[in-house]
Amino acid sequence: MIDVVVLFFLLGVFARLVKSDLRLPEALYETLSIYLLLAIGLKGGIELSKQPMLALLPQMLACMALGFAIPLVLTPVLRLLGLSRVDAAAMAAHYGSVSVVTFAVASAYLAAQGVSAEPHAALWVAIMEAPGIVAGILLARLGARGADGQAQRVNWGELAHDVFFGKSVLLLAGGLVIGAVMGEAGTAPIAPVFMAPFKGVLALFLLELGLVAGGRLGELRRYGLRIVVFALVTPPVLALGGALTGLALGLSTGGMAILATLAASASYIAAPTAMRMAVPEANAALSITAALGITFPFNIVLGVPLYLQMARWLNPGA
Amino acid sequence: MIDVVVLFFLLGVFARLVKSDLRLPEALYETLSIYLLLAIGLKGGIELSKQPMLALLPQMLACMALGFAIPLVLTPVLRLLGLSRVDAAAMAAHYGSVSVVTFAVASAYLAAQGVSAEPHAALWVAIMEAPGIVAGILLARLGARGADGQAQRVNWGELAHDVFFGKSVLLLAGGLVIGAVMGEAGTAPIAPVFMAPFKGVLALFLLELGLVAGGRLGELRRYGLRIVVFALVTPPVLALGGALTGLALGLSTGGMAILATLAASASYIAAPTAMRMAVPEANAALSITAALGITFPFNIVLGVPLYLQMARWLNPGA
Amino acid sequence: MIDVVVLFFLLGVFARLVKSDLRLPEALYETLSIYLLLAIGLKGGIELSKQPMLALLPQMLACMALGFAIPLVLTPVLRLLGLSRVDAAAMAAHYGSVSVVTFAVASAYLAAQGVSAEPHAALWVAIMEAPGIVAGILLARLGARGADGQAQRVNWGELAHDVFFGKSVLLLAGGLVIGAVMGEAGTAPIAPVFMAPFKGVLALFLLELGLVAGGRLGELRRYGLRIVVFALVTPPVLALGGALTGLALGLSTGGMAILATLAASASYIAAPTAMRMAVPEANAALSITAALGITFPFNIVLGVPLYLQMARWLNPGA
Amino acid sequence: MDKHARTLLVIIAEAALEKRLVADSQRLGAQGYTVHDVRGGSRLSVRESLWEADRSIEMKVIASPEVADAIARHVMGSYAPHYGLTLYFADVDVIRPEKF
Amino acid sequence: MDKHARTLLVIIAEAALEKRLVADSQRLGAQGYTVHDVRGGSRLSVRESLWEADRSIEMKVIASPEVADAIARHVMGSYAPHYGLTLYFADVDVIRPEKF
Amino acid sequence: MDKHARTLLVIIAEAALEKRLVADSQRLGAQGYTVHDVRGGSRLSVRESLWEADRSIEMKVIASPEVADAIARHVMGSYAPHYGLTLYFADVDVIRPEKF
Ligand SMILES: Nc1ncnc2c1ncn2[C@@H]1O[C@H](COP(=O)(O)O)[C@@H](O)[C@H]1O
Ligand SMILES: Nc1ncnc2c1ncn2[C@@H]1O[C@H](COP(=O)(O)O)[C@@H](O)[C@H]1O
Ligand SMILES: Nc1ncnc2c1ncn2[C@@H]1O[C@H](COP(=O)(O)O)[C@@H](O)[C@H]1O
Ligand code: NA
Ligand code: NA
Ligand code: NA
Repeated sequence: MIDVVVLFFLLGVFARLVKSDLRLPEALYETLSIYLLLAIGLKGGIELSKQPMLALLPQMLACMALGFAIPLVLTPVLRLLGLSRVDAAAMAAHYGSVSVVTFAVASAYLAAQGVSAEPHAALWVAIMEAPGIVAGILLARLGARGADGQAQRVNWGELAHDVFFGKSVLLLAGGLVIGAVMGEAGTAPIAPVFMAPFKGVLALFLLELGLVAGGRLGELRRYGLRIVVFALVTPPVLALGGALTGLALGLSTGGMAILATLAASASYIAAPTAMRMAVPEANAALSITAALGITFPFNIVLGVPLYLQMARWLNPGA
Repeated sequence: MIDVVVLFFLLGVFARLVKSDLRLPEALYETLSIYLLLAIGLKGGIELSKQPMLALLPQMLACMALGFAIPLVLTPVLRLLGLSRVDAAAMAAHYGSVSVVTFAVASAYLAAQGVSAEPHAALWVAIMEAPGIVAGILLARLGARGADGQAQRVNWGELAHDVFFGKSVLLLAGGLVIGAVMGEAGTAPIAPVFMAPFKGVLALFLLELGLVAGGRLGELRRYGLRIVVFALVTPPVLALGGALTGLALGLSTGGMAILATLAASASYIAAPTAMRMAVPEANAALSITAALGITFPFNIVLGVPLYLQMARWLNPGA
Repeated sequence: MIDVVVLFFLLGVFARLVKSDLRLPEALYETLSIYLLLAIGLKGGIELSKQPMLALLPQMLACMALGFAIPLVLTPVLRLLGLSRVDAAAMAAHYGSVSVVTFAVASAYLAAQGVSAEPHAALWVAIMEAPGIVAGILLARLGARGADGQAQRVNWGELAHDVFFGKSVLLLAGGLVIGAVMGEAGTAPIAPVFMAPFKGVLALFLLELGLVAGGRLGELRRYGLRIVVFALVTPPVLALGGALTGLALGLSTGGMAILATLAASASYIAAPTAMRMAVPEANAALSITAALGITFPFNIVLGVPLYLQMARWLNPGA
Repeated sequence: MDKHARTLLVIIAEAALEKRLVADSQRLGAQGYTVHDVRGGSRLSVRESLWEADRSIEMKVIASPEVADAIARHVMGSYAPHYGLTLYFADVDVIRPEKF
Repeated sequence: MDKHARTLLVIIAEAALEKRLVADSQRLGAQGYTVHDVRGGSRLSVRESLWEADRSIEMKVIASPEVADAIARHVMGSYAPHYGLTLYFADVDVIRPEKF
Repeated sequence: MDKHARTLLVIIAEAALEKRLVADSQRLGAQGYTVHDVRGGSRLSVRESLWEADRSIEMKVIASPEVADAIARHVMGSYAPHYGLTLYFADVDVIRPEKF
């Protein structure tokens, strides 16, 4: 059965396709995304407070490697599809990074299915935001020498700053730390805001993302079938990589499904912002159309259930 | 006993009358209205999922006819009061359509009084948004021939689009469909956002509407006593029509009170927007002053209890 | 143990110090502050409904006198520190008035410590907003005669209006009245919005205030060590005054701690606005840097626990 | 840096007109537009942007004088009689003349 | 389409002044005004509009040169000494001269 | 009231550029700036400000013609090739010449 939050996404897409005047105020968009990042971080942090950090190190390194590897694989594929080097690398960076909302939908789906996952999964999200972006920028920049050398240089210091202290990593990590420091009891007074309403807020945010994604559908024609195919075929392939990584790490079935989802998901907050700064000559609309217009809906509607199946096949004993 | 949400409305009016600098950000106004429409739709949809749709057809047709009939009755009355044809028709359209917040206040009042109504009443709201508007536009346009023929033509296609895919109908209907598809169990995860907080959010929205309505009171002098009288006398008369329609349909006492309230209420979201587009030469401030400055406060403070009494008189057996 | 909401404040300060792009939309800031004022007022009002108003008169007068006295004491001190007369009086007005959020943090801290206070304490907050501001303006204006007499005149009518009908007093007082009129039962339907989520909303607001306060830290250099020392030493001294007033009034230990906190806290909503209107030649950035950049963090991190200790020492019997 | 003279047309109007003003100006030859929300007032009415029916926008179009005039003429004819609306022209210089 | 020369006066100031600026300009003869929120900075201070005391507005008044001058003179005299405030004039053309 | 001629440079651009545009214009001699959020479109794209990557800003700088030119030249060279961006110049008069 489809999750109720997904219907809100479809309502948003529908509203856009019929050219409704429905618009969520931008301040609401920002508020909801701040809320979701904090809440996810807090939830993960509370769980972190219950276990030894050191045991998580292998997972953390594997997440980092996974995120970094994805653009290395995807960029050549995208070049074969006819994209320029920078466009290919920039698009690949979006898939190397992760979508926090896709993660939230997957967590909700698992909960509804009664499948439990590693409760500190939010930590993986925070860790996987950056490496794919870094890899994408490296791929766009390395070996690049153009007429105007200036535009080709990357200010890595500024970029690292913008990613690590950027809104999404900062709020996720901030939530993680607060949750870990205060634990379940210490965060109880704020639970009525950050826990119970989570799924309802997610529904509202998906309504908004549906409006945005619906608006990108019109752009599809511009970029042709190859982009559509890429954005539909890539997620399950990446998910397989994520699930296998999870298997190697000895994760639970639920954890494998989450890691598969993270690998399959494409960033639409941190990555577009970073690419605009570091690789401005890349076609931003192209990446966002693929990530938010196709891959995101695919993942939340079909992908997440599929990745849970995948995890179950790979991990039949559990 | 007056309902607590009404006090928030009065606080808003008071703030405005004493020229306080209190302002709710426009983004909050939009957010609250999106929330209320979705929540009302969801609640109605959950109830719809529990019963056969076909049995509701007579009610739906009656609601449509009621909404359409109101402007046919009111426009001549308003012409007698000295309004021009377009002003009369535009004002009548506001009363033909409905106020979602008045509906919410009435529902809350019934609940507090322990009176139950048809749980799918939100469906009536969604259905009654449009017919009164259409009737009002027809009355403003039919037989109109002016110096510049162009301004007199109505683009019905565009207008139908704007009403049916306009924010309010789209969110109400979207909520209804999501609620009907997912049912009580499927929407349980989002209930902490859309159910329990409903009345508190309504209180905030009424604070905002109080500010707006308070601002219109200053305009009353401009339009004279006849408008005040009209905006106070019309609601009970329309309510009687609504209550009798409910009686004919065999509704419960609560249902009759709700239908009376819907008939008596005047739209201040869908109707003003549609009139601005279709009958721009009508005096928008006049309609809004009557609908929001007089009829709305009258209904939520005095009207709703009165309409429940009315329903009880008409339906003594229940 | 530090309260979880304080960590949100520190996260905000941190975000600002590392120059993160994290920003809360201004509409959210306004919404949260409207919410907090209403919720605090409601909570106090519900308690007021349980007791005879007349018995509170001595407390109310004492609060007024305390607020009025603080600027009389602080202005000469600030002049000794080298501030001009208007700058000294304006700064003193901020400390004479109160910070609603500091009050909320103190209430939450007491609750977490299992210390109960007079439940109508919100009434003290509403009363203490204005007197300190009035005293500050009098001190800035009395005896002032400048080249342009015009700028020196205060329009007391306008000012009284702006303070009493200003957002913060209006919402606090409005909440108090609604709470007092409706009582616990009457406000139950809106409790899911105004009661349980209170601390979570406070956490979000403190995140925002952390961003603002963090931004003021950069200004410290401009104003020198004497301002830092003043903003750190003043609160405990004022707290002692507040605690002793509480002792004289026969308040509970918790009530003494609250009154100490109110005395020690510096306004950053009502006072800056009023000073900008009535004493525009005062250096606004200076006052805000002290009040919000130093005193506020000091109070919520160290001050509040200290003031509770203070109250316990002074009131060992309780 | 070569500069090229163009006309800036600024239209302040009820928010309900936004969609139409954008469509009309594009149809009449404008190559772009910029919009933001405003509040304001005149002897006729005060529009505070407190809520939907009370919102106003300001639209800017940079175009050739002919296109700006055509848009202004159309707007004055179609909307000024029935909507709150103010417009004015200013001379501006642009760098990429083909864009405007 | 006849055009008539008017002066556009733009005032960028602390939000606390909005009510007064509107009242003053009406008193001095302006027939309308338009306001929106801005953020900004100068060598004197940065105003980011993060919170209340940090908000700035931009007000536009289209008026005759005399009225614009009178408003500017009053604003410079009454507020510029103590408030963050910037103003400038531009020449614009309007269509309905009686409105401005 | 003495008035002094200055140039108003208006830059409409993707919001991602805000921080850089402010820093660059200050480096090139501007003494202040004012920014607000806008939405808009051109033949190249529509930017509705629905969400982050879709936001646009309008920045105003009042400066001497030389400084305005220097900023415009830098912006055209550094950002115009890869970012959605429009700029124009207008002549304005200010009262306190030392501020601009
Ligand atoms: N003289 C003026 N100066 C600046 N803005 C104006 C002026 N007159 C009107 N406006 C703006 O244009 C809108 C519509 O004007 P009106 O149709 O005259 O009510 C007003 O709400 C103001 O925002
Ligand atoms: N040269 C300038 N160009 C554009 N805007 C300016 C300029 N100088 C000041 N401003 C704006 O005017 C406001 C007040 O200026 P000031 O009083 O100089 O701090 C600033 O916050 C800016 O928004
Ligand atoms: N002719 C124009 N008139 C007004 N604004 C424009 C015009 N052309 C472009 N813009 C604005 O500048 C932004 C960037 O322009 P562009 O790079 O052409 O997409 C657009 O999103 C519009 O907001
Ligand atoms: Na990914
Ligand atoms: Na009605
Ligand atoms: Na104080």
